[in-house]
Amino acid sequence: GGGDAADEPADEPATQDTTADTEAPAEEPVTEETLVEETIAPEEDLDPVFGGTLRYAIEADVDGLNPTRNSISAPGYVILNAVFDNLFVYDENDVAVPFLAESGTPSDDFKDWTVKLREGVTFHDGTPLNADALLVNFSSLRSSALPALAINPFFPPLNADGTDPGIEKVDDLTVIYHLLDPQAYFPAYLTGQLGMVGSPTWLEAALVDPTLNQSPVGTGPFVFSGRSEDSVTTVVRNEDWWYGDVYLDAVEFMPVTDADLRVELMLNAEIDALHTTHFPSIDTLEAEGFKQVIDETGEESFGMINMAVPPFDDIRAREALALAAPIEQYQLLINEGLGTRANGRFVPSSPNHNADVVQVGDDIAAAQPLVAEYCAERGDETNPLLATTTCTDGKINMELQWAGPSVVQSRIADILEAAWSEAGFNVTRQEIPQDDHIAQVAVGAYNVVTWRQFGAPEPAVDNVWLLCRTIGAISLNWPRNCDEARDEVLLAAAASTDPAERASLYQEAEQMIADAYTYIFFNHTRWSNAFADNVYGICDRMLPDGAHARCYSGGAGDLSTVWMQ
Amino acid sequence: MTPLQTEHRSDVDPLLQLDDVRTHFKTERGRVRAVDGVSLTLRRGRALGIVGESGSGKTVLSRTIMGLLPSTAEVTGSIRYSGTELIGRGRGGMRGFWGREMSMVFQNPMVSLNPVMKVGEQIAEPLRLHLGMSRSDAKATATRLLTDVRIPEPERRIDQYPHELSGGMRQRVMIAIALACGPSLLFADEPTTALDVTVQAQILELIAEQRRDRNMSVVLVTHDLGVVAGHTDDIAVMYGGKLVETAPTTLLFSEMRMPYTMSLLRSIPRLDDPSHTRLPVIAGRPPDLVAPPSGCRFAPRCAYARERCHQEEPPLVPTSHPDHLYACWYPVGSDEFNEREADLVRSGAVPVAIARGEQK
Amino acid sequence: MNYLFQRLAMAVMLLLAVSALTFGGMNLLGDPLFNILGPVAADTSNPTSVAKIDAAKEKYYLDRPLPERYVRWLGDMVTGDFGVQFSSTGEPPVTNLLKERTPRTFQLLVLAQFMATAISIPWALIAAARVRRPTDRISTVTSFLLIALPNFALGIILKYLLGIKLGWFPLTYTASDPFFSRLHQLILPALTIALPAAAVYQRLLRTDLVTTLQEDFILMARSKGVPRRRVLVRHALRPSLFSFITVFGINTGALIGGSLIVETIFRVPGLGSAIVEAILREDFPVVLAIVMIATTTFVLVNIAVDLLYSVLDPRVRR
Amino acid sequence: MTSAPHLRQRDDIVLSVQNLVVEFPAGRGRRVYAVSGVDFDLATGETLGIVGESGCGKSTTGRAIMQMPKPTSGRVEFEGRDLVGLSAADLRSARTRIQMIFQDPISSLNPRRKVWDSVADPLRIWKRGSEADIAALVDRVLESVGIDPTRARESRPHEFSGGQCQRISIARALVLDPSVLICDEPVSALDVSVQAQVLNLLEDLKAEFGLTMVFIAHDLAVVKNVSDRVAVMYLGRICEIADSDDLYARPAHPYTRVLLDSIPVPDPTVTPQPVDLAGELPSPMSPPSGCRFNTRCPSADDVCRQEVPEMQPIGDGHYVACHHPLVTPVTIGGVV
Amino acid sequence: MSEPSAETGVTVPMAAEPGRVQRRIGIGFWLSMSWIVLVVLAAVLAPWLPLKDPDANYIVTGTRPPYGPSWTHPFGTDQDARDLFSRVIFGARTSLIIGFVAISFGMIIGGGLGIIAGYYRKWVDRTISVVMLILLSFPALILAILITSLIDRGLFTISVTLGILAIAPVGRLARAATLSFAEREFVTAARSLGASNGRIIVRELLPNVVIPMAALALLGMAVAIVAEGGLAFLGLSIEKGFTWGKLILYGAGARDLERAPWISFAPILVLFITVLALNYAGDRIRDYFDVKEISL
Ligand SMILES: Nc1ncnc2c1ncn2[C@@H]1O[C@H](COP(=O)(O)OP(=O)(O)OP(=O)(O)O)[C@@H](O)[C@H]1O
Ligand SMILES: Nc1ncnc2c1ncn2[C@@H]1O[C@H](COP(=O)(O)OP(=O)(O)OP(=O)(O)O)[C@@H](O)[C@H]1O
Ligand SMILES: [Mg+2]
Ligand SMILES: [Mg+2]
Repeated sequence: GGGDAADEPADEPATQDTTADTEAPAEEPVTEETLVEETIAPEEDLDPVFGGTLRYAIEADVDGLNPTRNSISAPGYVILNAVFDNLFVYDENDVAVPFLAESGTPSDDFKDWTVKLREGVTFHDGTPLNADALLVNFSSLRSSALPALAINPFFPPLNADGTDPGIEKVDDLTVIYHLLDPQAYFPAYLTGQLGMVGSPTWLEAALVDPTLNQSPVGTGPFVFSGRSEDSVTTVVRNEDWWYGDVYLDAVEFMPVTDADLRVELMLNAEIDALHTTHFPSIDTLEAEGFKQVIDETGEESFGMINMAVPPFDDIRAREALALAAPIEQYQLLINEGLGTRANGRFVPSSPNHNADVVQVGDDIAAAQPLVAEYCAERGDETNPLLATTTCTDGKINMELQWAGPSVVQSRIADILEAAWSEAGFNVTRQEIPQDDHIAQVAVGAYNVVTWRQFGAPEPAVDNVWLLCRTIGAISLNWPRNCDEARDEVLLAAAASTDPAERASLYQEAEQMIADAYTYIFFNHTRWSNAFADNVYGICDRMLPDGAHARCYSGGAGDLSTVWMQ
Repeated sequence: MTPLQTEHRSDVDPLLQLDDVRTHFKTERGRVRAVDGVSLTLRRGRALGIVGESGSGKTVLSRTIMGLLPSTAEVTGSIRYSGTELIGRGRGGMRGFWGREMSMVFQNPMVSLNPVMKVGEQIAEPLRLHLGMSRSDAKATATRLLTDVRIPEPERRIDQYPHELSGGMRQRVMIAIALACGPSLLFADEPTTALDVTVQAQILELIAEQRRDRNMSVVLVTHDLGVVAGHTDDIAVMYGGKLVETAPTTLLFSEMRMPYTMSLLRSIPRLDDPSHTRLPVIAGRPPDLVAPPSGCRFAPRCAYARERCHQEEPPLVPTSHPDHLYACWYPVGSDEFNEREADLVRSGAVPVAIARGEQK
Repeated sequence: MNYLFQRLAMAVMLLLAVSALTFGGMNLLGDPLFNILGPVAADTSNPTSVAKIDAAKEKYYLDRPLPERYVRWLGDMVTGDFGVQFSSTGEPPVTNLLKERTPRTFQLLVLAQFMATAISIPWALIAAARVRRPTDRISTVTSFLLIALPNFALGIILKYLLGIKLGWFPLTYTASDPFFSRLHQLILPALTIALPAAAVYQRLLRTDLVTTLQEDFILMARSKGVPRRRVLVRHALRPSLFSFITVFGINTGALIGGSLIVETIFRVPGLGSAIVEAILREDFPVVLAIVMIATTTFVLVNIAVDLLYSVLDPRVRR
Repeated sequence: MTSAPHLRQRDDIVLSVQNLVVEFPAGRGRRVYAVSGVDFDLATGETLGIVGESGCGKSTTGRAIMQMPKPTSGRVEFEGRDLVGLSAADLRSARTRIQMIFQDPISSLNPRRKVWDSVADPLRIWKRGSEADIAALVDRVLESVGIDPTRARESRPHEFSGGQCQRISIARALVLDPSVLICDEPVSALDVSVQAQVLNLLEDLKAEFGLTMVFIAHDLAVVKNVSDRVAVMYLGRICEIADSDDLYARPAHPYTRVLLDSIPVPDPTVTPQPVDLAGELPSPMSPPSGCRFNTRCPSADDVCRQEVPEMQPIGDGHYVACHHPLVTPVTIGGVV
Repeated sequence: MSEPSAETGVTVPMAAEPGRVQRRIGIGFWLSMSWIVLVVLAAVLAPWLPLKDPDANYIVTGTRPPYGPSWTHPFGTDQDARDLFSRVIFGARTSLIIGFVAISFGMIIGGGLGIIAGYYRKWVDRTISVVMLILLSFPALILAILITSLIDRGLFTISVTLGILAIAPVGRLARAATLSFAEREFVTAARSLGASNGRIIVRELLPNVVIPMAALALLGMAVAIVAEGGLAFLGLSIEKGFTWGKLILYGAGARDLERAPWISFAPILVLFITVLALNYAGDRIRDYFDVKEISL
């Protein structure tokens, strides 16, 4: 498997009112089906018809549609998957296989990957797809503000003359990616932002006129047609898509942040499709008999602790916080008892899951002595964020920050605050807008935040959040938890082609993550893509090698095979 | 014009006959007896002046006759106009009379014209509504009416708004509107109090002239005895919602019977008196019409009142002249009156000159 | 003419004051750099970030004194250039956003004000014609209830009842739909604005009508034999419209900025919702632009109201 | 002073108004010429009446004496000092010596205060004696205007009738014991019966308090009744000034004549005279040149249209500003 | 200056005519005042009343909140099983404080400026009027969001911000009332008696201006409470603690409206009745004292 390369900021707690995330008691074994579950009846006997406009409600608007410049989140992928083709895509076994690329070949050390493009493909604007196009895409990505942060740690830095040692053109259709580390699963990167190929003509124009970031030009099944920010983004059928027929006339993507409303719209037949992570919504849609594709292998919801500054540079403070976390209440109230409790990054059915790692919580009594101990020892240091001492009257002063305004986020804060206060934390609430929130976390101006992340089907892709090398003035290793030993384990796993070795390395890393108390896992995010009854052809893409493509991941999928009646 | 006007000779039967008219208002404070049993007769072509202090019910009386009262008013008694009973006709029933049979000129010309309608439109409106005139006919008639009321350049004025006219001209416009449909009866409620004396004289003159030209009856409501003296045939004096004295004008001034009428007249400073002449006053203030005093309503303020005045209400009785009626137990000229008058003169409350001057 | 000129001069002064205050306030209290560059702005140790910071400072004149920046902004604005949005992902011109969103808000407001007027005038006439009688009392109670109901509550209720339960109106606004179906989509939000507004207008107009109906010229009209209904509509209505149109004017201006709650509830991506986001993101050029639009509209509508006075009342004419 | 021969050279002159001009801006650069060069004086104990049509500047003259507003030009000599140039503080104290009574009895009292307090206020402002002294004085003054002090302590203006309110404001004007009282149409809003009460009261008080009064009204009969001398104003100027009885007996200005003729006489035997007055009152924003009355005067000629008539004596203390007076000028004391 | 809206949003005061019949203020007024007093008392005394802890989660084991109204929870509970009855009462504390502080601020600053402008006229009036006009032409809610987002979302900031919004309407009312009184002759009379400007303002004008202002105070408090609700609805009200507006927002999602309408309707109802009572009482005071009001 591979993953969304530049997944960063947009991955957090969604801004909406209702993006609740959930889980159930950890002990409950999670069955294989929860990985990707299709509640869609087979429909072989129906022949696809052309025509129709699909209205698709997404959970938030995206601020840009340029995969080389903007950080793409789930709603972004929903749109961009229609306009762009990826060099590689996951097949149903989560193996990244060539799609727009004809082949991808590693060097022996897995540090250099030769990617050969398909011939005769053109972009929507008529520009031909070739190696130069890939170079333009790569350089645009490398010079971007945020997406670059997720890429650069894996590629050598730019040369002094501005040339890029990370990519090398071999011939008109072939390039070689030069990596810093051995990456056995590099194609997984190419299923995400890094592998989406945009028209070089467009990309170059967009460098000059950033407004073009809103009107993407790719090779994909749909052609971007128009966008009215915050209301609707429209794409229309690409009549000569290189990979075959596209049935829908058009797709309209409409951001609807209120999860309840998305369901209402579906019930009112104002929309034909939606995606959601809201457990009750999924429940309702199921009760109403809508077709759903459900995926729980993606992100996790968790509380995240900044290790760089007092008080949480001290493991006792972190452990106390984790121990006091009201995880049961979170499941019951926020997730309405419908979610699956998470103990780490992997669902139990994953080979990488470490069954020995259990998320601590609901143990205020155990937390209190740790707080007391911390305060006694380090209570007069300064919490730079609050500009107070780390402790007052034996209570640890801390700030809880989240992206808002959002009702669910405030409710989460209420619950956390109540429990943490009891354990001896003096919680200052800080609700700030999403953009600021991410920026603050990126620069380390936080104590504790609620967060959502670790969504890549291929875990190597998620290394970017964990390695020491992504710590800096702006860190993607948000908790600023540098653990050289863990880095070694993670990089070894990325280089390993032996499934068993890989699994044990990841399990080892899981234990290390848990031991550092930087994340307080609440639940696995459950993504559902739901469709109205008259929508067919969901997840029907067959790959060039004859395998089925992976259906939906992280709330986004492919609409090229969808048709309506 | 209307058949009513041609059929009857003016002095045969009265144009307007009021019989025990009472107008009471229901208010949160109680019943306001604004008009309390008024009977009087107005003959065709004559001018009747209604005088009295503020709040004596003059306006309410004229509006009662017109049927222009707010819904809180209750009217009883009988008002016959050319033989037709008006009370109980309701708004719809009265509308046929308004403008055509009787019309009204209001006290304050500044606020009685619609500020947002052109003068011409306002004159033409009743013409078009009642007489069914075409727009252009109505306009021509309106111009003629403006000429009649002595407004210079009527063609220009007709397209002006009220605020572009002076007070005097506005009052003329009001008169033009009132006259538009040729009414037989014109109510003029203090038509000049808001105007300067010089204009007042002109307006009064205009009304008199139009009355003569059109053979209208006019009811002139005013608190100024000077105004009624020169411009009416008959006078009715009101006090506290009641009629206290009524007579042909000359008769009233020469032989007034009601001490109230007399005191009122005396309290007016006169030009021909030397300056610093002391004015005889009517003490106190007019009665509260919710709870009027028993007996004669003027008794509490009357310098000539005696015990009986406070007990019994004097009826309206005629003098030797059948048209001269008054309501007083001890009228001017009676022995009891003279006795008091002598006391007053002695005490200085009534200057000798005035006492003499008034008794002619 | 001269008067109009004075009014316009006054309006320009007002706009200058409002823009200067907004501009100054935002720049003093917030840090535009952070909003242009995102976290990069904090990354002062990294030379590439520093280069970006310097470039942004240069580009947006952030290193110049505030007055100079204000004058530059003003000059641009006068030529129709509202600058570019502060966004870490590109710098779309603010005008793009305005072009998209302004018509929506204006359509919403026109519809709302139209409904409010269409409801309130007959309502007020009926109430005034029956002062202090049951009809009037019921109408007063109704308007009180409507006025006391906060618009977000009314919005929730209308959306829930008419949108979700009864399904009479769509729950979304879709910018790509044809004009008339968008109008249909605007009915609920417009109604949410219109109902309380109608109640306010009704009360004002009723009070003024009642006062006017006590004027002598109304009595005069009646004494001319003008029928009741005509007295009401032809004689009383026009001179009673002053407070109505005054508040109508103020409301129109206020609603541009005030429609944001309704726009949020009914997801109409207009200026209101744009400015909330912009404020939260500290996207100053957008905030300024929308504040300017709202203020300009307010000022212009009020000048129009002023001119309307003189149409309604010849006494005001000069 | 040549233009104002009617100003007297006497020792007992308390108030002397010389060439008083008051103009108001009327927007767009226009001005209202409310008062244009008015002169008169006032001897101790004298009452000067001012009459004229609405808008002729009577009230403005009265207020300009009080310096509310300050006149555009001219002198207001009061007890030997020119009020026009006084500082705010001096003016405040000077004002206690001149008091004013207004036309609308109700609006001249604060509706939210007990009337007794309104009357006592001036004494408190100037700290005239202890609270007990003040109470005694206020009670006495209220009694002398015929108001029950006990009731006044408990009641607000709306509980009194118009006539009573007027008495109360008279009382308020008198507590400071002013030497000059300016009455601006104090009885116009009152009924004839009440008017008589107030006029009598003023006469009584004048005697009791030794007042000097300026009495403004539009009713010539009322003015005549209370005044020793009467000034007739037309459009911002005085056109005739004379002793009251003399003015009535021998009006010299055509306008005075018209005024007298217009007054309705409560006597049916007198037939009203048709008023010999053409046209409308000109606007004070563009008063006619020459004699301001020329546009309506039956005997106006070119001289009247061009030259402003000077005040000229036509009898003992009787002056007129007219080119063609109705009464032939007489010689007084050797001067023309 | 005759700004468009010069006459706007403003009241013109009353004329107590002599012998005028005093109207009764009516039972509705007393009902309204009783409700207001009740709410204020409940809010003030909340910590001492036998109420449930507004922040505690009263989860009944084995069931899932929200719970509907019952004996234990008269208004039901929210999604987190917190007792809505006590939350509404505790919410009243913040909402009323905001309303009260806001309108007091507006009254003191706006009223003061308005009276000064109306009394001194000329350039003072022109200057103050321009300031008011600027305030008025600034879209209110936007100003509020802007200020709070730039400063902070504390109780004090929000109250004062809403107070700033009240300055212009209150100021105009005070100015109009002052103008109409300053033209009355009792003010001229006071001046002619040698009263100083300060004394005239305090003794003569203030008592008259206070009554229309009192009516406006009640209306203004209602407006401020609703405005806070609006901010809360956008998620921009106070950060810590809760207000009626915040409580309403908690239950305003489509699904919660359907399955647990009480969550938002309990606070809506209380807010609604309170605003109604404030409006009605204000209106009655205005009528009773015959203040002609154009609008808020
Ligand atoms: N609509 C009404 N409701 C209650 N009382 C009324 C009404 N109209 C008039 N009145 C009362 O009736 C009495 C008579 O009033 P009216 O207006 O007839 O007096 P008037 O003689 O015309 O006085 P004025 O000279 O002041 O015009 C007054 O006491 C007045 O207060
Ligand atoms: N404050 C002011 N601003 C502008 N014009 C004024 C002002 N006060 C008075 N005027 C004008 O000055 C002229 C004289 O007014 P004034 O009030 O002195 O007349 P008046 O003789 O007292 O009239 P009235 O009998 O109506 O009281 C009028 O045209 C009036 O409109
Ligand atoms: Mg009357
Ligand atoms: Mg005057």
